[in-house]
This record gives sequence, C-alpha cells and structure tokens, in this order.
Amino acid sequence: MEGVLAQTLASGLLIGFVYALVAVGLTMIFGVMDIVNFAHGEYLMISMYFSYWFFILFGMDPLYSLPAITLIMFGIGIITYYIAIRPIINAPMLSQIFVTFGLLIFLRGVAQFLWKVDYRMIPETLASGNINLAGIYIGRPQLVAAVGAILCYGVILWFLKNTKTGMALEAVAEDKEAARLMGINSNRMFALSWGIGIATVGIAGVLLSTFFYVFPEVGGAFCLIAFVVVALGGFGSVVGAFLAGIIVGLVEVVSGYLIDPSFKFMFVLALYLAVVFIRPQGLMGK
Amino acid sequence: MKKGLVILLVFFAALVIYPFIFKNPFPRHLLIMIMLYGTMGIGWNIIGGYAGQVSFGNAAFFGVGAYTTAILLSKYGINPWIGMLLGCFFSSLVAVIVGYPCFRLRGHYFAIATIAVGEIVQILFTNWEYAGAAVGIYIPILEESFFNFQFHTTKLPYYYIVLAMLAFALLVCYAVEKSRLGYYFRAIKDDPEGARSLGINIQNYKLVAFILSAILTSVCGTFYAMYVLYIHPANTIDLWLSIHLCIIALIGGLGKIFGPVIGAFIFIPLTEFTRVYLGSEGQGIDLIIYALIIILLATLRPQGLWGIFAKSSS
Amino acid sequence: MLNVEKIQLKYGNIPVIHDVTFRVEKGEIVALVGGNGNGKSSILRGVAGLLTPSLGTVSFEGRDITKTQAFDIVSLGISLVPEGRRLFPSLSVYKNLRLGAYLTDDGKEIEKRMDYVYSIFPTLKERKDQRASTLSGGEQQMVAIGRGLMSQPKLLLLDEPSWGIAPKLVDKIFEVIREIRNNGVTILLVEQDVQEALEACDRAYVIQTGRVVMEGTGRDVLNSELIQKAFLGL
Amino acid sequence: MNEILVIDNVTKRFGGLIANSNISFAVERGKIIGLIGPNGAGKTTLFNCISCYYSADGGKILYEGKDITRETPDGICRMGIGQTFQIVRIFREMTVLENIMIGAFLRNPGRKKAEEKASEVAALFGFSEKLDLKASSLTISEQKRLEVARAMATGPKVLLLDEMMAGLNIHEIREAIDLVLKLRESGITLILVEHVMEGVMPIADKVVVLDDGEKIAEGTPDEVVYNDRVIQAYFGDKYHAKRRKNTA
Amino acid sequence: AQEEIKIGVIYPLTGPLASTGQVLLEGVKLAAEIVNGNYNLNMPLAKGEGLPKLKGAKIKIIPGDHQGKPEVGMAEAERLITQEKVVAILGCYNSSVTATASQATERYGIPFVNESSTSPTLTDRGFKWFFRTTPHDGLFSENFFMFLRDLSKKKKVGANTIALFAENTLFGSDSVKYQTKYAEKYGFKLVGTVLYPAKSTQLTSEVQKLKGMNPKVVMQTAYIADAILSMKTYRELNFAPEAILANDAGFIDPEFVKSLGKDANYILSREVWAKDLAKKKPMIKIVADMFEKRTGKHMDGTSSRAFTAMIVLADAINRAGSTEPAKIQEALLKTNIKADQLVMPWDGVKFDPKTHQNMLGKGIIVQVQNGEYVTVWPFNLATKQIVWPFPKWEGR
Ligand SMILES: Nc1ncnc2c1ncn2[C@@H]1O[C@H](COP(=O)(O)OP(=O)(O)OP(=O)(O)O)[C@@H](O)[C@H]1O
Ligand SMILES: Nc1ncnc2c1ncn2[C@@H]1O[C@H](COP(=O)(O)OP(=O)(O)OP(=O)(O)O)[C@@H](O)[C@H]1O
Ligand SMILES: [Mg+2]
Ligand SMILES: [Mg+2]
Repeated sequence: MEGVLAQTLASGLLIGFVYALVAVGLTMIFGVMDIVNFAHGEYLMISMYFSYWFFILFGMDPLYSLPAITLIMFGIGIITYYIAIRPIINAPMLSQIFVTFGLLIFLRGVAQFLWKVDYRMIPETLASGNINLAGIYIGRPQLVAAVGAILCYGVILWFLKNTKTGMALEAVAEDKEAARLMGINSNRMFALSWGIGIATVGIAGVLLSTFFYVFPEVGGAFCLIAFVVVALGGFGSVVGAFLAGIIVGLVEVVSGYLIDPSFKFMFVLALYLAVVFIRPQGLMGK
Repeated sequence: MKKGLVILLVFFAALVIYPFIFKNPFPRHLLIMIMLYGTMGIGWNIIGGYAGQVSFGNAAFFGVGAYTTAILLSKYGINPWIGMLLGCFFSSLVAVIVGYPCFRLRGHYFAIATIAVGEIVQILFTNWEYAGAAVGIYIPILEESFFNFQFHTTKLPYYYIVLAMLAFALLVCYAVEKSRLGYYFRAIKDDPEGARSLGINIQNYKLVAFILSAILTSVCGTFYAMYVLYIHPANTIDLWLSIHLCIIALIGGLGKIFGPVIGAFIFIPLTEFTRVYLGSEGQGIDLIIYALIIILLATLRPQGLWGIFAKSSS
Repeated sequence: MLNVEKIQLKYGNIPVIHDVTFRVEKGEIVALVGGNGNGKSSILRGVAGLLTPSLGTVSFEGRDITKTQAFDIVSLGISLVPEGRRLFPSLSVYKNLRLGAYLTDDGKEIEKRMDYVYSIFPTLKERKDQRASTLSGGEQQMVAIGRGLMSQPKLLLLDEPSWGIAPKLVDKIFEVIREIRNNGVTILLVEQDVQEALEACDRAYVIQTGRVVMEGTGRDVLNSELIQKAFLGL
Repeated sequence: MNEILVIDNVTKRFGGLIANSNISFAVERGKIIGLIGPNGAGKTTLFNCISCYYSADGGKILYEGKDITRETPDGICRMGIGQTFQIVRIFREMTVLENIMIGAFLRNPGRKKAEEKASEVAALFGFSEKLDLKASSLTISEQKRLEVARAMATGPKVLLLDEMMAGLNIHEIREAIDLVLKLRESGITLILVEHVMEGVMPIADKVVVLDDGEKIAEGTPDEVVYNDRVIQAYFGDKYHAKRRKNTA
Repeated sequence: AQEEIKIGVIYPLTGPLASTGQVLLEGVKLAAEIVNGNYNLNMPLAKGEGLPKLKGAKIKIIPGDHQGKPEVGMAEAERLITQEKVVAILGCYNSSVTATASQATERYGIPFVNESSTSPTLTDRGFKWFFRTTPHDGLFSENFFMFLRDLSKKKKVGANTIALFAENTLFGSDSVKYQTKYAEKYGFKLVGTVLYPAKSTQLTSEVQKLKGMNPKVVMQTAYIADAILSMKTYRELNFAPEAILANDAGFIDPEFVKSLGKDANYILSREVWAKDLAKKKPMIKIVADMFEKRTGKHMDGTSSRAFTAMIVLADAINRAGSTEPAKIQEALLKTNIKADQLVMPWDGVKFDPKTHQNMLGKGIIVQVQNGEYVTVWPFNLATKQIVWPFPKWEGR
C-alpha cells in the first residue's frame, strides 16, 4: 500500500512538472501584457508536431531537435506578436481574448490542413523506457521532462530577477506608457515576452512529445489545465505557476487514486476555487 | 431614434414573416439557432457586457435549465413549461451559490472560476446516475402540442417560441439598460471601488446581473431540451458553448442591447456555412477561414459591429 | 537646446494645442503656466514623445525629434516626471527608482544617484522595499520626482512637482530644482503654484486654451497684469 | 447632539507601521474640518477608516451616535457619508453626466429624477458645458472635481474630500472655496484633507493636524498655524514669511 | 442523364473525431463505388452498374458533418432531407448524434441506417425508420464472456478475475453496464471498475488503481487518445495482467498500432472485422485492397461497417425499386443478406421486425501480433493462435 502511494505521489509530481512547464509561458505573457493567450495549447501542439516531423523526416531525436525547435518557436512567438497581438494591444480585455481565441482555431485549422486529424506518436526516443527506483516506476521521458521543467524555470527566474531586461519586462507589465518614459521600448518587450512564452511552451511540447501523442486538438486538455495552474499560482507569477503546476499534478493523480478518477479534474478545479476564495489573487499573485 | 424604432419593427416583422418565405426546415432551424444563441448572448451580455464580469460558465445555466426540464418530464411527467420555470429557479440558485463567493474575484480570476464551475457542473452531471450520467436523458415523445412543448411535424411553433424568447430577452435588457440597474452595472464594470463609494452594494448588483443572465440562459436550455429531445452532459454543459456566447456578444458589441443579436446573426451562419461548404472534407480550411474572420473582426472592430448598424439607423 | 515650433497636438480628432512655439536654452529653468485644462501637460507629453505633433516640429540639441518614439527620446537626455505620477504600482520604491536609470548600466553611478534622491527625500530610503501603490500620495510624488532625477537627464520636464506635497517639502522641492539647474540640468516646469514657479524660473510662457499668450522673464510675467489678475487674483 | 462624527481612539496598522495611532476628535454638524499633516502622516488612512475601506485595528467611529466602525463602504455612503479618493477614481468610460447620475441614483431611483438631480449638481460644479464628454478626457483636476460632484449627488450629510484642490491655481482655489462654502451652507459637514493651505485655512472651522500617525494639534486655523510643533513638522520656516508676503 | 439517388451520410468530419469520420466516409464511398460500377464480387449490386431495378440509377453520397454535436447532427439530417432531398440517411457513429439525427428522420419518415453506434438504447426506442446493422454493446459485451468461456474450456486458463476500465462517456459507461451484467451471468468475478474522464492528460492514478485490484483480465473501453495513453502508462508503470481485452474503438483505430509500434502487440480487442478474415472469405481482401488503394489506409472495423451499411441500404433501395421512403423502409425490413455476401464476420443481415436491430450480427476477437490484427476468436474463424498470457513488458 505504501509503495503504491509513493508511486502515486511520484507520478503526480512528474506530471505536475510538465503542467508547470506548459503553464510558464502562459503566465509570462499574461504577466507582461495582461493577455490570456487562449491559443497557448495550440502552440504546444505545433511544437509537438515539429518534434514529430523532425524525428520522422530527419531521424532527429526530440532531445536533439529541442534547441532548434525552441528557437523556431521563439520566432513564431515574435511573429505572432507583431501580426496578431500588436494591433489589439490597447483593446479591451475581451477583444484580446477574442483574437487569441481566433488564433486557437486558426492554428488548429492549419494543423488539420497540413497534418490531418490523425494521432501521431514518436514510437521510441532516447528518453524512452522506465526506471525502477525501489519498486517505484518512473518513466524516463517524464523524468527528462521534469528536469527540463526545473531547468527552464531556473533560467526564467534568473532572467527575470537578475537582468535588466527582466526588470524592463516587469515595468512594461505595470504601466507601458510610464515604461516608455524610462527609455524602455515596450513593443520590443512585448514581443520578447511572446517569444519567451512561446519558446517555453515549445520546450514543453518537445518534451511532451516523447511520451504523449499529438493530434490537432491535443492542446485543449493541457491548455485548460494550464489556465487553472496559472490562475491558482496567481496570474503573472512564475514561481506561483511552478508551485501550482506541481500541486495540480499531485491533486489530480492522488485524488484519482484515492477517490475516483471520474472526479479527479473536479478536485483540481475545486481546489482552485477553494484557494481563490481564501486568497483572491491566487497563491503568489499580486 | 424614431428611425431606430421603425427599423426594430421592420426587423421583428421580418422575423415573423421569415418562416412563410423559407419553408424548408433547414433555414428555419438556422434562424431558430440564431435566435436561441441571440437570447443566450443577451443573457451573457448582461453579466459580461454590462456588469463586466466575464463568465465562461454560462453553459452551466443552460445545462441546469435543460436537465431540470428533462428530468421532471421524463421521471415525473411534469409539464415542460413548469420545468422551464423551475429551471429558472434552480439556475438562479446556482447563480447565487456560485456568484456569492466568486464575485470577490477580479478579472481573469473570476473568468477562470466560472470555467471551473461550468466544468464541475459538467463532471457532476456526467457521473450522476439519477440524471442519466453520461448517457443523458431521452425525453419522452409526447403528443404534438403547445402544452407539451413538442412539435414533430413542423418547426413553426418552435420558431415562434424562440422568437418570443428573444423578444422577451430584448425587453429585459432594455429595461435593465434604461434603469438604475444598467447604470449601476456599467459603473461596477468601470470601477468597482468607485461604485462602492457611491453607495452601490456591488456584490448584490453583480448577483442581480448574474441571476438575470442565468434565467435567460436557463430558458434556452429548456427550449433546447424540448427541441432536440435528447440531452447529455457533453452537449448541454460545454465550455465551448460558454465561449461562443461570449464571442457572440463581442462580435455584436459588448453592453449594447442589440449586440448579441447582431453577433448571433453573424456567428451562427458563419459557423454553419463554413462547416457545410468547406468542412465536409475535413481539411481544416473551414476553421482557417472562420478563424481569420474572427481575428479580423476583433482587430478591426474591437467595439463590435453594433456601431455600424447604429450609425445607419440613426 | 529645445525648440518647439508651431506644434499642434490632438487627442483623437480634437486639437488641444494650436500653433505653440517656445524654446528652452541650456541651463535655464523655463516655466509654463496657465489655468486648468489649458494644455500644459499636453505640451510636455508632446515633447516627451507620448503625443506626436500633427503639425510643427520639436527639436532637441539641433536634432528633429518630432517623430521620435518616447523611449528613444529618453536616451537623448530628456526625462519627464508625468502628471499623475505613473509609478509602477506593484514594484518596490527601490525598483521604481532603479527603473528611472534604466539606460544606465554602471552600478556605482546608479547607487550614487540613488543616494542623491534619498538625500532629498529621506522617507523614501526608509520605504525602499514598500510597494509603490501603498505609499501615501505625497510619498508617491516623491518617488515620481526621484525617478525622473535618476536618469540624470539633460532636460528635465516636471509636470506639477508640488502636487500633493506638504508645504515644507514644496520649499524643499523648489530648492532642489534650483540646485540641479546649478548642476547643469535644464528644466521645463509646469506648476500651478504660479507664484513659486515664476519666482524660480528664468523665463516663462503663459498658455491659454492651447496657445502661448505671453512670454517673458519670470519676474516680468509675474508682474504682468494678466498674471496678477487671472492667476493670483490680486 | 451636535457632533455628527466622532473619531474615538482610532488605530490602524500596516504590518509594523502604525499609520494611525489613537486618534480622536469630533466633528460638529455643518462645520468644515481641515485635516492636515506631512506626507505619510496618515490622513488618507484615517479617511479610509471612516469610509470603512479599512477596518480600524482599534477604536471606534461614531456617526450620528451610531458605531460605524464595521460597516461597508457602500453602507457608509447610504448612511450619508460621501467621499472622494486621493487618487482619482472616476468611471472613465462614462460621460460626465452619467458619472454624476450614478451618485444621484442612490436617492433618486428613477432615471428621469436622477438625471435632473445630476444636471443640477453638474451645474453647481461647472460641468454644464461638458455633460456629454467622456470622463477620461477631462484633465486630472477636472476629474477630481467630477469626483466631488459625484459624491455630492448621493446627497451626503458628511463629505470627505481628499486633496480636491491639488493642482489648482490660486484663482481656481478661490472658486473651489466658494463651492465648499456653498456646500456648507446647504448643511453639509466637510472634512478636507489638503496641502494647499490657501484652500483650507481661510474657511476651516477647525483644523486637525496629524504627524507620523498621531494627532499633534487641533484647533482653529489661527491656533494651528502658530503652533510650533506644527510649523516644525508641516509648514516649514518659510511658510509665514510667504504668507505675509502674499497678504501684503 | 442517369438518375441519381442521393443518400445523406452524416459523420464527425471536423472536430476531435474527424479522423474516424473521414475513414467512415471513405468506407461509404467505396461501397457506393462498387454499387455504381461493375465489379465481380459476390455482393449485392456489385455486378453491373448502378441499381438495376431503378434503371441503373447511381448512388450519390451527400456528406454532412456533425462535429460530434447532437443538435448539429439533427440539423444536418434535416438539411439533407429537405434541401438535398436525400432518400435515406446513414450515420452517425457517435451514439448521441445518432440519437438526435434519427429523431429527425423519424419525423420526416426517411429511413435511417446506422452502421456503428452501439448504444443499446437506440434500438429500444421503437422507431419506425431507424435500422441498425451493427451489433450493439450488449451483444458485444456478451461476446467477451463467450470468448473467455471458450478459452477456459479450450486452454484451461483460469482468467476468472476481471477489472473494468472505461472512460465515463456514453460508450464507456454503457459498456461497463453490460459487462457487469454478463460477468455475473457467466460466473466471473469482478474485482473492480475504474471510470475516468475521457481525454485525460495522464492515466497514472487509474492504472495504479487497476494494479491494486490485481485482476487477471482488464476489460477496457476507450477511444484512440486514451487507448494510446493507457498503453504508454501500462508500460511505464509495468502493469501487465494476463490479458487486456479491449472494447473495439480506440484499440482498433488505424492510428493505434502506428503510434505505439511494438507496444501495441498482444492486445486483444473485440472487433467487428479483420483483414485476415479474408483467409476464409477472399472477397474481403479484394474490398480491403480497394479501400487501401483509395485512401492509403487499412480497412478496419469502422470503415467496413460503414461500407456494409451502405451496401445494405443500396440493396434495399434496389429491391424497393423506388426512392419512396415507405417502400425503402419496407424493403429494409425484408432484408436478408447471407453471411458469404458480407465483408463482415456476421451470420448475415436481417432486421428484427420490432426493434430493427440486425439479429445476425456478431463480433470477433482479434489480437495484435507483429503489428497486425489477427483473428483469434471465434476459433472457427481464427487465423492465428492466441498469445496468452500477455507477455511481461520487460522481456519484450
Ligand atoms: N486623454 C485625453 N483625451 C481627450 N482629451 C484630453 C485628454 N487629455 C487631456 N485632454 C484635453 O486636453 C486639454 C488640455 O489638457 P492638459 O492636461 O494638457 O491641460 P493642463 O493645462 O495640463 O491642465 P491641468 O492644470 O488640469 O493639468 C483639456 O481640455 C483636456 O480635456
Ligand atoms: N497598504 C499599506 N501598506 C503599508 N503601508 C501603508 C499602506 N497604506 C499606507 N501606508 C503607509 O502609511 C502611512 C500613511 O499613509 P497615508 O496615505 O494615510 O498618508 P497621508 O497622510 O494621506 O499622506 P499624503 O499627504 O502624502 O497623502 C504612509 O507612510 C504610507 O506609506
Ligand atoms: Mg496638467
Ligand atoms: Mg493622502
């Protein structure tokens, strides 16, 4: 029994890291621009496809194609900003939601057009297999993803806290006009936050592709969880998203095991509600 | 404004005559869906557009309305019209239970909370044996009559019922906008703290908006159940439904009485036609075109299309 | 140093500044005075690049900056302390000040300027970790001024620096204005305390309904009938 | 019972910082009270305690003899205490008239009535020409005035005004003074927080001075102005010299 | 010109089930092609072009997309009937959509032939115009236990403890209901049931639970997404019961083997069809090859059922000799297609006069061996020996 519980906790923790990794880009973009990117999951999907095709076409293992895909996704993020987001930067919140929602449908449509609706999966990667740790099985891909998540968070936090650009991002997030008066090019910062946000979800996609299937709507489920993670952690808080991702993973897996998997997501949502009733700004929000 | 009134009358006259010109069920169905979504869009607009509380959980009210009617009718033989009223009651109850704690939340926190509530309601219904769980409820087929809210040979009565619902929703919305409520809602949307300092109990007024919204949506749930005669959790309490309501209000114009009507008149045909004419090969082109239209609308007219219509009518 | 030629400024389609011309020489304190809503703040916004003139030109040190973006103008050495403070509300006092020196990388230099700001407003030092939004009104104004000083501009645009400041500290602020001018900073000042402003400045322009209606040395303007009647009500 | 508002030993802390420490004073009906003190002295905090945006950590606030310490801000307004904010809060997306109407609705539920009342108030505050402008297009000082008008429209018995005269020139301050006097005439009790002495001293019936969260003086303007402690903490040495010059 | 007979076909052509919808549509299209063209197959209407009793009229397929949404399905049915003037409708895969679309056909008095919605309730409604060719979940569930009984007789394996694992949608919960019922009837011990929300991002707690129950057989019901994910999770958590007996759907989806590669091996699934049935019925291979040539995909139980439904419908229209709905309905009731005329492993097609359920339908059990689905039950149709038990993950 204990072994099973330990296994459950370990599994929850691992998936929690993945959730955190998926969510970090969302919270970042929100933190800087106050925009909830509804299409976040679709970028995850796109990067999973990239990873898949790099594997199929060039035989590149996801772990090798990771840097290239991260860069490509960074570029895609910046392009997205200049084409779709910049025109609505001053529009009301709902119009912005509307545009990112349009992006969501657009990207799904493109994926469906290019790659059909089939489910695809990379059969075997460098990360495949599992490790048996004192009776606890840990999937190696999940482990790799978890390590990736931690590294990614480390880098982002360091970047935000210790670089001038990080500070500028914070300033732009608070008041973009005032930031301009400090000599900060707010547009460039916004573009950068999209670049980083999409690049991180790109990393998440590549790592996810080592153990999860991809199809044009794969983003949906992850995106919803990412929303909850971001809100639970506190919109805009990177540390919050990290904690919340782990909590959501644990709650989902443990409640699924101890209570009833049919209700596992309900427990996650109920947890969110419970937390914000006590702390309306989420765990770490401002 | 006189001219506006004339246009309104012409609009309704056209809606009344429409089924006599289009006798095929499909165009009638299309209009029924437009008006149904228009009604729900108005419901959404009251909480989301006027009071500024972006709800992605309105599908829960739709579901409660549909389920209340379906359960009462299929299990106890209770007349669907009574089911409609009770549906409103239960929806309002849900609105109060949910709204009371959630209205402390701001902006996106509230939006996500409403998603959570909608999803939780869906999960509950999916697992609730009594309500048919995932199988849902087949509504017993009764003799065709207005009393029974069932019509098998023609869509006409459904058409006029939903037309009446739309008119009712517009009236409610008009009454709200022109009264203190409407002003208060807008004030709360604009600056809740400021509103508080002027003696407005913002919690209560948000709740009033939510209840109105719930009632208008719940009525549509009942209608849907009686129209489709089969409901299950995935098609009645769906996050996408909530999102579509929001989009409809946005396309038309937030916080404008006619916004959602215009929104529905554009959105529903858009989805239908892209699907019918572009979707059947499953290549996603329909989605791409549809998405581009949405993005363009949001970018070029963030304030909604209402303005264009307003200009030409005044 | 700053030459504003016949500019027109608009909000949407409504022009609020018409054909305004003025100049600021190096080392001067120039004041813009005028009643409420007459467009003083708009002019400063125009110079700082937050509003782009629809007509006319703005040039700084001989360079045309009419169409230059606000953040590039800062790097030329113009800094605006805006009306309404515009702090970064959830950042600490320290970070707000630090952002004032965004274009500077030299840590020592930044510390030096920071110390200077703290020496003017000792309260800020005590509160350096407090979030700006929880400061009292006057404290926020101090941060706004301090932040403007942090960039060590060649030209400092001050929009109503004494707003919400206690009388004792107002005196201090005007002392500081003179002091930094003596250190070589040029100042363009908008101030409702007309008396104080005109006494402190070298030259002044009177703005009414978006136009310059009078210019001259501070003393002349102060003694003019227009000011005496309309602004001081004597 | 001529004291409409009694502040009784009010204390408010923020973490370790004591923003209001045992403050007590009484406000008489129909009077103008000036509340002054250096930046960060705790004036706005005290306002927020009275209007119940903060709940005081200690002490009581009595309004017409009733303890209101645990009321809500909207409840307070309905009881007859209106307020403005130090940092303007107007309904930016609404017109000037609509802003005032929101206030007016409190005692005039009908739209027609509210509109009439609002126009009346608008005229009083000099907004007649600007009724249909979007509030966000007003200058900041106009926005402050709009806030006062809005609060006025709720028909308050007490008005708490936080720095309504900031950013006005002498001429405009005189107009503001006239307005305040008019309000007092109509029976309203006013508490003004100001740093613009020209705006309070001539009209205040009583001045309360805070410093560092404590009340350091209370009295008529003349008493306060020559109080050494107040001069030292608040006015500064130059104040009297300047005052003499101006009145000369 | 030649007369065309329009038949409406409603499938989830966009949305989450689009891939299945496309396969279904292809199956129907192939059937129409065989009917319209001249093929030498022992199948109704294959020989000779078009429908002989209607002067060689050809079938024209009008597709409709329901996106998995019931009201859309209903609207599509109405549109197809009234605007496109179709004479009959075929669809809709998702039981919930079939439920509403068939209400529309019932209202308009148009025959509806359902090929693969397996919710038993559908034929309990007493509809006059609704026909179902496929067996439903009740029957399929029973097949599982018949299989296990046969197996224990033949191989003496005692697979007597069973855990049920299903997504909690219509399909999953219906299946669980019937599996529970038949477990009791056939004397098997149910050690537990795990229901979970479809399309989960992870299934570790579910698999943990199963592991804790320690069953010999897991009976699983899932669509493709969960099918793939659960297999990955079994492997990751090293869970290998004696058999995983899957309920069709995701486990026989063409993507299943493609995505999982070797990891898909040894899965047992209930099926309605398998390519290797061709060994006993050569016609199957010809049809399957045609399908593969057209689409680049293997034929499977989904497409073959859609194919068969189209043949059944075309046959009825032909026999009716008219496009009048009532005549077609009458002809459908008289349908009697023999086992050897079908690409299915059924005993034939013959509708129950009351429920309109095909009484001769039957499932098979297949196993993935070397990436191919081979028939292992009924033993008389089996082409390969069953591999039992499911090998442990490590040794593979
Ligand atoms: N964002 C805006 N949109 C539209 N009009 C505006 C805006 N900001 C200011 N105005 C208008 O421009 C005019 C000039 O405003 P400005 O703020 O420059 O005046 P000011 O002289 O600084 O006044 P104050 O002394 O009140 O600060 C005013 O009539 C004001 O109504
Ligand atoms: N939420 C808060 N958290 C921490 N400190 C606070 C908070 N609100 C106010 N303070 C501190 O309390 C003290 C009193 O603030 P308050 O706003 O009451 O001053 P004030 O007298 O209104 O000053 P001013 O004239 O500058 O507006 C200030 O030092 C301020 O920094
Ligand atoms: Mg100004
Ligand atoms: Mg204050």
